[in-house]
Amino acid sequence: MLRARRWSTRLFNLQRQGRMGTTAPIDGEEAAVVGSAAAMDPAVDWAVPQYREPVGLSRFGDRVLLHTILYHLGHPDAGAYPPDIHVFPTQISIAAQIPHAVGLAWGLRLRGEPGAVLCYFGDGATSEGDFYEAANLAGVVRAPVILLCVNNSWAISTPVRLQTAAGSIADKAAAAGIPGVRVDGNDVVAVREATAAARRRALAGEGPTLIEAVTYRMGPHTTADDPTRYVPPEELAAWAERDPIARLGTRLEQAGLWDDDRQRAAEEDADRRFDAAFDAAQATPLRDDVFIDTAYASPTPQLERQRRLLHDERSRGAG
Amino acid sequence: MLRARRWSTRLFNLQRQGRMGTTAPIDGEEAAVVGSAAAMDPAVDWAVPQYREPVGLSRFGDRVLLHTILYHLGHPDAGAYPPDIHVFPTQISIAAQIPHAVGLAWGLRLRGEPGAVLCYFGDGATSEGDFYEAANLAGVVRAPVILLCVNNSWAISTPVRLQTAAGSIADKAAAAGIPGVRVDGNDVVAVREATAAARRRALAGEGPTLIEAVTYRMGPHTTADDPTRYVPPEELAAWAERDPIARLGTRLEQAGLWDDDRQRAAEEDADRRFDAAFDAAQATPLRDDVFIDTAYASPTPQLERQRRLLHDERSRGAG
Amino acid sequence: MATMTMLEAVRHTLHEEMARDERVMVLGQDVGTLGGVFRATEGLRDRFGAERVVDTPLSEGAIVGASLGLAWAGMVPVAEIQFLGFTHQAFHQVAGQLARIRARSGGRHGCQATLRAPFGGGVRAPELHSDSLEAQFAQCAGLKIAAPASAADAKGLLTAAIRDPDPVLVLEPLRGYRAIKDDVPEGEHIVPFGRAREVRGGDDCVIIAWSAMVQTCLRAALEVEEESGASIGVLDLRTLVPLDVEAIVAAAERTGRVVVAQEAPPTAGFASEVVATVQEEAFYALEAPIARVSGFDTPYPPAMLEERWVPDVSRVAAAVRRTLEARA
Amino acid sequence: MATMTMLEAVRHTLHEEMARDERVMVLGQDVGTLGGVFRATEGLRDRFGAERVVDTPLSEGAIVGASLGLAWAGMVPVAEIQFLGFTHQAFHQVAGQLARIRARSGGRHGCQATLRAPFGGGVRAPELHSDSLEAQFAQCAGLKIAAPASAADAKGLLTAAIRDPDPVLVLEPLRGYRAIKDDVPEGEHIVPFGRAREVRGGDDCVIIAWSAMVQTCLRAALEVEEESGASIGVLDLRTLVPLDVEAIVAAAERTGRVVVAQEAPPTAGFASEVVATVQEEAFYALEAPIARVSGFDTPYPPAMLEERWVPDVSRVAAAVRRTLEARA
Ligand SMILES: Cc1ncc(C[n+]2csc(CCOP(=O)(O)OP(=O)(O)O)c2C)c(N)n1
Ligand SMILES: Cc1ncc(C[n+]2csc(CCOP(=O)(O)OP(=O)(O)O)c2C)c(N)n1
Ligand SMILES: [Mg+2]
Ligand SMILES: [Mg+2]
Repeated sequence: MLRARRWSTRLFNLQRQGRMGTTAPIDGEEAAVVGSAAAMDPAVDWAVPQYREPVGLSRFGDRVLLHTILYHLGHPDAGAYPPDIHVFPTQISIAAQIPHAVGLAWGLRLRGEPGAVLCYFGDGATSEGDFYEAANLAGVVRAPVILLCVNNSWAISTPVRLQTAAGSIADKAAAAGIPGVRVDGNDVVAVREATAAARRRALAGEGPTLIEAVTYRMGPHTTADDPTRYVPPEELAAWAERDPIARLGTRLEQAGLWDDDRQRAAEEDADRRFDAAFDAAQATPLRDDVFIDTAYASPTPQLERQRRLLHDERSRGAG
Repeated sequence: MLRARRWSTRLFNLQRQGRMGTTAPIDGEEAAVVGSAAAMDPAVDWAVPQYREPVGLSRFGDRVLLHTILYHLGHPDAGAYPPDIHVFPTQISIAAQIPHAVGLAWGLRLRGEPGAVLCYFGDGATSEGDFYEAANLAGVVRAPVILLCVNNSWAISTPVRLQTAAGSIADKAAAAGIPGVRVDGNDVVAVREATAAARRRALAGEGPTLIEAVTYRMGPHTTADDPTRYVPPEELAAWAERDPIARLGTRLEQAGLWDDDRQRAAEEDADRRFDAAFDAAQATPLRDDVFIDTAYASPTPQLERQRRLLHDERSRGAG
Repeated sequence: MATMTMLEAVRHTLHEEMARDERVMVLGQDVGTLGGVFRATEGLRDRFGAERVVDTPLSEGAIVGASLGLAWAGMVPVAEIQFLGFTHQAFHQVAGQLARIRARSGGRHGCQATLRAPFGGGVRAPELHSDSLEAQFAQCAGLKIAAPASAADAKGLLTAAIRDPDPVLVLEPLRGYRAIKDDVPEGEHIVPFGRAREVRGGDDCVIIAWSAMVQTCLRAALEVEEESGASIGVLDLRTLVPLDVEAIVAAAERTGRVVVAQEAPPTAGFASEVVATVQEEAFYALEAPIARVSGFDTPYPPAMLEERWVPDVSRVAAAVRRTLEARA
Repeated sequence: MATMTMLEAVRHTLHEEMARDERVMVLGQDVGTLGGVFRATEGLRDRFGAERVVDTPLSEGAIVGASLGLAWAGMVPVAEIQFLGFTHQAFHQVAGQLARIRARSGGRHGCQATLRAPFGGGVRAPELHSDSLEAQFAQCAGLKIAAPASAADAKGLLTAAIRDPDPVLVLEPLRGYRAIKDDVPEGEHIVPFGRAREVRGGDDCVIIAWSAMVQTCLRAALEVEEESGASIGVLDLRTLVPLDVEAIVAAAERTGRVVVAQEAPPTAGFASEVVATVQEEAFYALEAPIARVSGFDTPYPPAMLEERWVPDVSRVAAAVRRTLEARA
């Protein structure tokens, strides 16, 4: 959690310095993301994120950070996770990843493979057809998928209250005939337990679960956003009191498992890892016509013609 | 109800004689359609149907039959209901009419007009994103709309059991935070009452209601379908016992309100009306380039050029 | 060789591919018990079981979107969309997801999924069942598009599609399902993508088309040839993406006169792409304006008017005559 | 006259139209309290209230579909789709519903609804935010498409769109929102659909474009004119549907040499339609192949590569030079 926040902050600062594209800070949502990922087995399970969670998915491999940095740099290798990293490329089209996660989970079962799939999406995503269609399909085929809604109370400037008249996001599970669970998304242990239970169901062939992790987006939607235009300061303050990292810190401190030294060490460790990943990201080679090679398994003749045109015009332009 | 079945049968027979395009028989679903329409006030309310219901919507005006016949003839005026007939053109794209109905209801309220909107769709339609998105939006804006699912147990060959794992279609209302009501769709009085209650809610500003009318498609999906390939005969037989028309007939007979003479008279009346409407449909003029005039409010210059081309080539071809 | 309708060829191919590779699965509305509304998937369910031949809920978006996930899990999904018009419900998944996932994953992981859909007019189908939407998909870079015009190609192109590592949309002409019948090679038969088929040679004019329009064009070619003695070729594109630019250019250079025929509305239809390509690559060989024959810039009309709307032999023949008569 | 950015012109127009006609309403994601992610709807909510300026749920399909119903109820909805890429989620509603409802109702009842969406590349936006999808919509007969290239036209075309009895998609260039700034007439200002704008005359070659590419083409024209002395015109189409065929043909006939520039991938892009039209209608005037300048047949790439991908001044200029040098 601490790492996720630290890394998210580092990305944010780099964006502010103009060294990084738009980023979407995770602040406040660390328990929901890190807690749920902690319940998964990265060797067999998969994570299918939206755009805000990847910085919190290092459970699925150290490389996830590198790819997250590449993503925000706008590097074409961002989604090129090696086969042993079971993370889907970052999704921008809201809710579009949910049917993928359902298909993946279903396919793993058909292939006789052992894993479950953890799919992340926001409260806003629960208004999209893709969410309902995918949840409904998952219910029918009993796909081993965990649909984890990070309800951070906002979709950009739209509060959940304007997103739906439903009593809760968890209530929406009824439409798919699957269990819906509401959990305190700022309590990392509770999130991990709810996810672990859903995973057990999934692996036992009992089908999907919808988990609503109730939390709060403590920062802006993205670096392009100005939340002071719409977030009520009292509301933000009230949630800041429930900051998931501070909360865990207090718990651990009380149990004698955490202190300022450890905090400092953890932060330094996080920074070191970030620095290394950032260096690796910056050193990642970039071919200027790679888009021609990654559109299809092999470029069509038209694309080869377009490649020649690109190089001709470039060399002419330069000459 | 009797009329609806009779007319549907007439359409079916005409199709079999090659005098009509594909039709979708209403058999078995008359109580759900006619009963719900009976709760509406055609002067202020609207009906937004799929394709199976129009033959049962004469509550909204005698002309509805004429337009229904035009539809199955493939005549371009089928959807040209005059302004006083508050029926939307027949919808083929499953569930696509649901957001229209929600927008219409919402708009009536914004315009300060008194009506409510009755939107029909099937059990199959409840798997489409449009259904969920529209229901959810309706819940948020409290649109005066009644979402009436005619659950006839089948979507072509797909039984409801494969359509969703939800306990019922009515359960899906929870996803939109609106009331979900399940009603015996073969009991015309029950359907009318449930619809009337939903209409009262709508007009009182209390928002939408989802009604699931549980019924059974006693015929083929359409004239192009062979249900013997998938409908279990026992199931069909069991539902035939609950035939909504026979059921109402028995009730009325017991109350001394129905007998064979009245039945015959009603059938003859239905046939007379059908014959008249069919004649009117056949006499409806058809301009062979009308599609050029109805694509836009007025044809674009390109379309005028295409009209000339059409006529040139036709006259050349004929010459 | 066996004589088959296009529909039989499709069914036969699905049987063969499912038998050959256990990762191949079929999913869609009514594909299982019913065997598909056109019976293209008939017998598959009994032979390969309900796990591999799946009657899905009525959700095109989920069918297509889940196919991507299934492919990533190592399955080879072949999804049937009941009519091409209803791919629009899944357009965001096709255009934004399946077509882009390889690029999004930096080339690491594609999506071996096939989408089959019947399309095209002429059978008095209800609204939205007859539309020719291929151009909208041709703008979805990352997707391939096959449009067979014969039963043999229905087999060869569908086989190629299922085995292709990229997502492929296979367009099956509604009015050809039963009306088109020809000899289909037995055993493995693959028609590679991006190779047009010369249906007939011709030196004075070439008509370029795909799918069911190929037959219409063939008849028009014969008609004009008979009446005028001019020699009229017909080129069947077979796949729109990738496009066989070489064959198109060769035919244009040989004849100097080109007609492109499609069922879609003219504006931004795929015929415009073919025209643009010809004039770009064979400009100096052209002796007459390239003519397009298309539907109209209106929604596809109801059944009573579709004969006026869908380009028929007489409209194609008229365009060929006009093109032959044009001064060089 | 007041100098405005395109974004200001859009906002100003929405204010004017909402003030003029109480049936006009604005709906979409974040259009209310926030005033839109680009602030195009800023101030509307405070001025006209939450009933007419509606923050909707995150459902493009419902936003567009409800707009049809709202229009039938007598409202005049102006829906903002946050980025054109996300109209794909509503593609079935645009193509199958809004565009067709007039034909479906036998001409009786249209759909006076406007969809506004920013699009186009060059601002390092995330995936799916930069795509130029106009050709896919141009195949949706029944829909009109406006693509302003100046602030004045942003006002004139948006006003025309809102008052048009047919559904209109208004494409607003992302990179023009703040970068394009010019004089906008005060008071009522309507730019009729289907009339292209001659940005500059030219006798030797004409570049045809729309939206943000017009500026790129203008710079390319000046560059080539300066270096070669040739006279290069630029024609801004303003609306793609309806298309100003007359102006296109006149420019082609005057110059004999035509370049069409777009941001979209070449295959089945709208430039192909323009090329097909020119060669059909002005064939005998053409002295050189019509050149297309486009993106690539790949998904729009991530930010680090977009400068390679989006056609820039040098690529347009290269195409103009090639076209000027081509033998007649
Ligand atoms: C289909 C689609 N529509 C609109 C957008 C623009 N958009 C980006 S983020 C966002 C809000 C998402 O809210 P939520 O799902 O709650 O996720 P959060 O940002 O809160 O993590 C919107 C509307 C998009 N990316 N995709
Ligand atoms: C979007 C869409 N997908 C698929 C179809 C093909 N189709 C026509 S009717 C039908 C089944 C509809 O079932 P249901 O909604 O239960 O209505 P019913 O026919 O039972 O009245 C299907 C799949 C369609 N018309 N529209
Ligand atoms: Mg959120
Ligand atoms: Mg049904």
